[in-house]
Amino acid sequence: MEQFYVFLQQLINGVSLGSIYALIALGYTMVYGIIKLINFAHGDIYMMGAFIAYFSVSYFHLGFLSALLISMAACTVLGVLIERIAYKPLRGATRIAALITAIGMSFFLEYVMVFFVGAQSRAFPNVLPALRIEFFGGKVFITGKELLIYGVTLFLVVLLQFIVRKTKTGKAMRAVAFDREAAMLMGINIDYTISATFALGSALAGAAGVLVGIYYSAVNPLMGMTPGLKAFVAAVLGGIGIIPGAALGGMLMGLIETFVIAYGQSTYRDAVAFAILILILLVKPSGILGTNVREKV
Amino acid sequence: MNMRKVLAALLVMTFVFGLLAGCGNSSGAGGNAGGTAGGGEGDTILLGVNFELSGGLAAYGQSKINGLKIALDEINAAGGVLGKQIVLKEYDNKGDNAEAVNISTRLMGEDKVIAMMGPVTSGRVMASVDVAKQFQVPMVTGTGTSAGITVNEDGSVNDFVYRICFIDPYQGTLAANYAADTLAVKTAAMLVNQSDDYSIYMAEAFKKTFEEKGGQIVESSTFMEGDLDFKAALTKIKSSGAELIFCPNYYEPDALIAKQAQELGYDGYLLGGDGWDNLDHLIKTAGADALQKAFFINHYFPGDTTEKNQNFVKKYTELHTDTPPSFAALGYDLMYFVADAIERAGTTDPVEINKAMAATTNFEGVTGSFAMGENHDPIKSAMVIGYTADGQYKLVDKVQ
Amino acid sequence: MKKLLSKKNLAILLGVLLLYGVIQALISLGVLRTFHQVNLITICISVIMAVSLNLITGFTGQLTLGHAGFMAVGAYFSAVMTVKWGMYFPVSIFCGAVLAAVSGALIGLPTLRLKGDYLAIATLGFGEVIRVVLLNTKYVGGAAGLFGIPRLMNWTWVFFAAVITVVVIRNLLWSSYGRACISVREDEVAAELMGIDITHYKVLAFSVGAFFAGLGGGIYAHYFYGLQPGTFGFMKSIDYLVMVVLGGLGSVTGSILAAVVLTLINVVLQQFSAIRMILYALLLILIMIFRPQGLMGSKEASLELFRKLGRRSGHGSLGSK
Amino acid sequence: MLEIKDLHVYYGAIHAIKGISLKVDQGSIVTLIGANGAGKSTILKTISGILRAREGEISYDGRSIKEATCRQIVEQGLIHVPEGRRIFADMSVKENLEMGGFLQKDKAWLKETEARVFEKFPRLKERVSQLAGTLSGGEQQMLAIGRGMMSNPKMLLLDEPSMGLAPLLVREIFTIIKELNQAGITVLLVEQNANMALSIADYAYVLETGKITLEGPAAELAASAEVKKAYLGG
Amino acid sequence: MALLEVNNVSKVFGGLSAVTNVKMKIEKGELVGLIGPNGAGKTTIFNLLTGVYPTTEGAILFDGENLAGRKPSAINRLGLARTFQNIRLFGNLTVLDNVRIAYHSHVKYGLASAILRAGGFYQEESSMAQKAEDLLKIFNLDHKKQEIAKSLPYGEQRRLEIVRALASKPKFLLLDEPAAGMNPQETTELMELIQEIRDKFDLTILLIEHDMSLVMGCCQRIYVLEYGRIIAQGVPEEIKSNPKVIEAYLGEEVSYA
Repeated sequence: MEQFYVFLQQLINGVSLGSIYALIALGYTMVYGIIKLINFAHGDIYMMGAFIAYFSVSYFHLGFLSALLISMAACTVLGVLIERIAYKPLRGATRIAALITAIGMSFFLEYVMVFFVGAQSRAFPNVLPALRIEFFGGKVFITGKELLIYGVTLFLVVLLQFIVRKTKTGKAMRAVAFDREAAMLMGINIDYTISATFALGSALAGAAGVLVGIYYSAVNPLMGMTPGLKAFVAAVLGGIGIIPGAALGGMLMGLIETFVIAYGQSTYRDAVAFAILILILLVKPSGILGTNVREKV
Repeated sequence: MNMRKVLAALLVMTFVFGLLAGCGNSSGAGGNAGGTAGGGEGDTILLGVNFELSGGLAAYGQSKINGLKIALDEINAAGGVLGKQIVLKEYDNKGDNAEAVNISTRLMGEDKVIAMMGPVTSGRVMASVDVAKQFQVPMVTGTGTSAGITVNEDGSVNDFVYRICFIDPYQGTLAANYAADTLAVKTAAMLVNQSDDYSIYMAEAFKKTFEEKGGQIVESSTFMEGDLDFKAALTKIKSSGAELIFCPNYYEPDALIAKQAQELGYDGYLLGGDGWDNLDHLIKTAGADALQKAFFINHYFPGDTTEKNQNFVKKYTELHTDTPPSFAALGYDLMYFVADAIERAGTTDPVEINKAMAATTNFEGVTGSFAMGENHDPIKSAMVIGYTADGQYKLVDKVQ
Repeated sequence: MKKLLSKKNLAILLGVLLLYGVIQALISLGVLRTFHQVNLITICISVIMAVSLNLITGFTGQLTLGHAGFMAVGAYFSAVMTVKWGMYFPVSIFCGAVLAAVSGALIGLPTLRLKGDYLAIATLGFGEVIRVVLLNTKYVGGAAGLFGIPRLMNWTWVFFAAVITVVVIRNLLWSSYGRACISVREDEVAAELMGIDITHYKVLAFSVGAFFAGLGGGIYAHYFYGLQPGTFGFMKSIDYLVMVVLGGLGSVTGSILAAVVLTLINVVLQQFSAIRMILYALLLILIMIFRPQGLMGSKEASLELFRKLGRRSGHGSLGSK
Repeated sequence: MLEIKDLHVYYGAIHAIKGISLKVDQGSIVTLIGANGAGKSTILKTISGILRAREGEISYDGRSIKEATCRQIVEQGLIHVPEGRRIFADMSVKENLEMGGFLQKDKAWLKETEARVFEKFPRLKERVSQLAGTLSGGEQQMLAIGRGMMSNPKMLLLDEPSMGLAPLLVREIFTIIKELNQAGITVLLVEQNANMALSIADYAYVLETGKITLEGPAAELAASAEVKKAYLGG
Repeated sequence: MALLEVNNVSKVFGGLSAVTNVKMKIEKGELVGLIGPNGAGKTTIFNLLTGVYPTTEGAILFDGENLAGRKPSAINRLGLARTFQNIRLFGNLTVLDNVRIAYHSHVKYGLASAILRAGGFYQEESSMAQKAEDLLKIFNLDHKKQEIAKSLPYGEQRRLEIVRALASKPKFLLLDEPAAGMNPQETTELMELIQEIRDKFDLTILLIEHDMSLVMGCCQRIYVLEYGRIIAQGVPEEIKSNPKVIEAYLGEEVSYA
């Protein structure tokens, strides 16, 4: 029985970690879906989001919600700027050139922050009341922060699905992603739609940054590297370009990592995660929810 | 098209501006030294700095150079060494071994520094050892704790290579003694940064000693640099019933571990090494509550009321807003240690300075006083530090 | 009549020997000191890595983010052979490269049905798996790394290793086999239908590329005193990818040029510690915006190109020059 | 309504369209026939703003649209229904129609038009929430035309509407084109199925490797021996 | 025995039948046409023959060998080469390289010889270049051998595709709309060329074409495809007068001279 409680607790841990990966992966997948760019700077926008919230809370003493909104708004602007400055000139170029630009942008954001705030971690102030819900006589429990992360992740996934499925801009995004030329013939403004995608993806990254800041109580300029990479892997795992795929992939990554630590060799955690990724890709080369596109000959 | 040109022009301007700003920054160091043929001649003394200032280890390198620069300013303000002002030639090794070798060679072979400080972390130091021996220029690391830096596997001591910090096994052993003897725990778990040799070596020593003393390691879990989530490992540790978690890591993961352990309701001890030493970060991140049963082995008591320490803490806090972490303190001592050796050597000849370093008998630093042992490791006393309920350090024990 | 000892090949051979001779003379005279030699060797390693990666990514069109993984295999295996088994170091380095080639084929076979970004992610995963395995292997020191490897490499060895790499990869590319690789990049379906077994050529490119990455690793191990798994992470792969793209995908001389330029830029940037990476990042973005095809595009620097510089230059042909 | 003068278009170094002039009168159906690769689609893409002309003039409704963006051209009611239908396969039929009416603000009008489309293509109505990719070829072509109708066209550029369709369906599609024309929409029709195209068109141009080699009233062309030989089968 | 036998082959894509129960038999040396409206499944048949798609049902026998389960490259090496409807040249390479790549399966030196530039490397390379040039000459492209393939005019790209297919030394050549984008003058020339190469290289040819003048003018036999099914076959005269064909493809209201 005791083992079962531990299992439940690990499940909660896994879902929490998975939610965070999912949040970051969503933005990756949106941008990839529309311009087929691995936006390496996405993890760094997430870092910027965390920092903006950190400054809002630490220096302007704002509450959680206002910090979240400010951070999402600022990341939106940042995302659109990056797209306009660094990616748009390369739209006609090879994808690998765009990839290098994205890597450059990632370094740029990281080290501009290092330059201004230093590489040290900063403690993110606690903005949430302590909350702890216990089950089975306290053997299994969930904290308020975890509930917040689940809630926000779920809300944003649903919201994103709504935006993409139901709103005009969202539909335009899907149209542009599917067939850019045909979308142009509908009178859809491609530049605007791509910017909107970056805006949305970056806002999500901002939200993820704030949540991670709150969840782990620490922010630093290089915090985007590792989760950024893993979230990207998660997006690929789920089928890149597919919103539910990103959520699924993120969740899966979180659960795999947690359970490898819990029931396997923690030293091989990353190796196992990547090995599972490679295996899934071998079986389903375009990710779990991806559809294999047949090339027209 | 126009938009693109404007933006591109903006980027170019930023780039050029950055380059100019960079030149401006370093000209203080490079400019003065430019005219001198060697590090020792003229009216300045040229010392090399080979630190991890960008890349994943930048936080530690930056911390260290902050402390080092406070000491530099103090020394130069007091008239320098041998009546000459000290000028630093500083390079960034990005946390890359090849780059560290490259820079060591550059400092010793091209810039002709008379001593080199750094690198910050063991791997980079290990890679530079042979360069120091080749050029016969002393190299001192403030925080390279791997045993193999100063002593080779065959027991021979690396000439020209020094450190002013503990070696990993030493701290691990002390920690195990403290856990078994003073805290009287029988079962312990370990949570180790697998990508960091500092962490691994300390854990090995802890395990060995702890088991020799009849203790049992019931769980051992690892993580990687950059990880933020330790809940899975901590849940597992908690369910193993370990009375103590040995966390031989740097303060960034340690703070997260302390906090997450508290959130999971773990009520045993946390024990670590000098990597824990960053009061502000731990208190702000984890909170004093989470640290009431946390202890770490350190070479000194950061709350030490000596004038020297108070002075350093005050200066550091003024410049960098938080209380100095041990990296900064060791950076500060590193600068003084080198200056002291040059002063005692009475010359700018690296070989003589090397001899003076080896002969250090009573160096007083903010991180405690020590004599340089024959293995080129300092002989320092150690202390166990804990936390008060209002978020300050307290000296718990002195160990040997 | 084209022959091995054609005028052109002789001229190239003379050029290479001249370059070696001049640099060797400068070293003997003390003009180029240890520091310069470190950088010359770093350049040569970068040349080996970038040219071999270009074979995979630039010529065969397979984006890989795990090139440092092959380097790690070569570096560690050769170091173990030299240090622990007491082998003669050229043998060790060669065996390390062979093992890297084998791992290249092993990773190649199953993952080559993946395309584009999916392949990139799988190779990234492969690189990470190698790193984690090394971290966990006590025999090679784990995270602490493998130190105490004697510096057995010198300028002569490394220079000729780089020359051999370039010559082999160039000769491979400028042959029917190389054209088969390039056809895979141009159009997999058409290539397959023209009788080119694309899997075979992908594996070939991966194996040969990995072989030379392993060679680069072996040289690294025998020059920089020690190895740590962290050295061969994802960022290292990115560094070499940047060289390839910057030099021009599908240009051997471009890769050489980029390896030289970026290594030198790196040395210049060492002193701008605070803003080093900002400058580097801006440089990447600027070059990609202004020259998305890289410094050389897919052209090769050759005598003809210089002759053509005045006029509008044409594309290089992949003839058996 | 639409007039093109001395148009030159390049794909990179390839000179695809070599000085073409043509004219479409308001209310007429004009067809452009020619083999695959003759440059028919290129001309349509240039008119609708996807490609840029290097030389020449394109005027629509008396104004130059040579420099106009796709969006501006769509706003003026000049709608291009591309070759191969290019429907958004992973969106539903309804969503595809919505995309067609992307720039229309008037909700009531959109609703009305959608109803008209369904009236014309009852089969689309049956499949309104089905993913467009699962439709048959004929249905997809209907959807493509319906999508074009949603943007309130004054003039339609139709690229190979008969491609891949069974004869019965081809006839159906052409009937619909004729009906649309009678409802006041000007049509420029690009076709390989020269018979059909000539049978409904008022005027026709024959395109060969980027140049117009023949032009005239559709009926005359249909009777011309030259056209018969080359395009209607010898 | 026929060189190519297609026995009741069907292909289903995600529930939709692209090709149903197709039977074809082509003898050595024949020049056969495959016609049908756009989207009737002609290119799908080519894709099945060349192994791009596996068949859902039925078997394809080429020169006595069952093609099932073979990779396209292996099928090509058996002697089946093709061109593409939407031109798939190696666009960034020179005309000469395009041709030499197709010759690769017949190259006589090994990898080691290539790297060491030994073992007859230079002889083989120059003989390969010579052969490529000879082929290019037939199609009047030899003067453009150093040009980049994608910069050629459309018609020349089509001809280059045929040259490239020939370079792989096929017994059987599949041409997918070879005359697309050519004017009548060029089409006539091409028609003559196709017959010429068939004799010269001892080829069997199956071609998809919309240009009736070409099909009727040079094919010995014609298959007519509609909706994935063969609705008629026979010599051109039969096809011209077949009511089903007129109904499906040529259009009923026009009579043909």
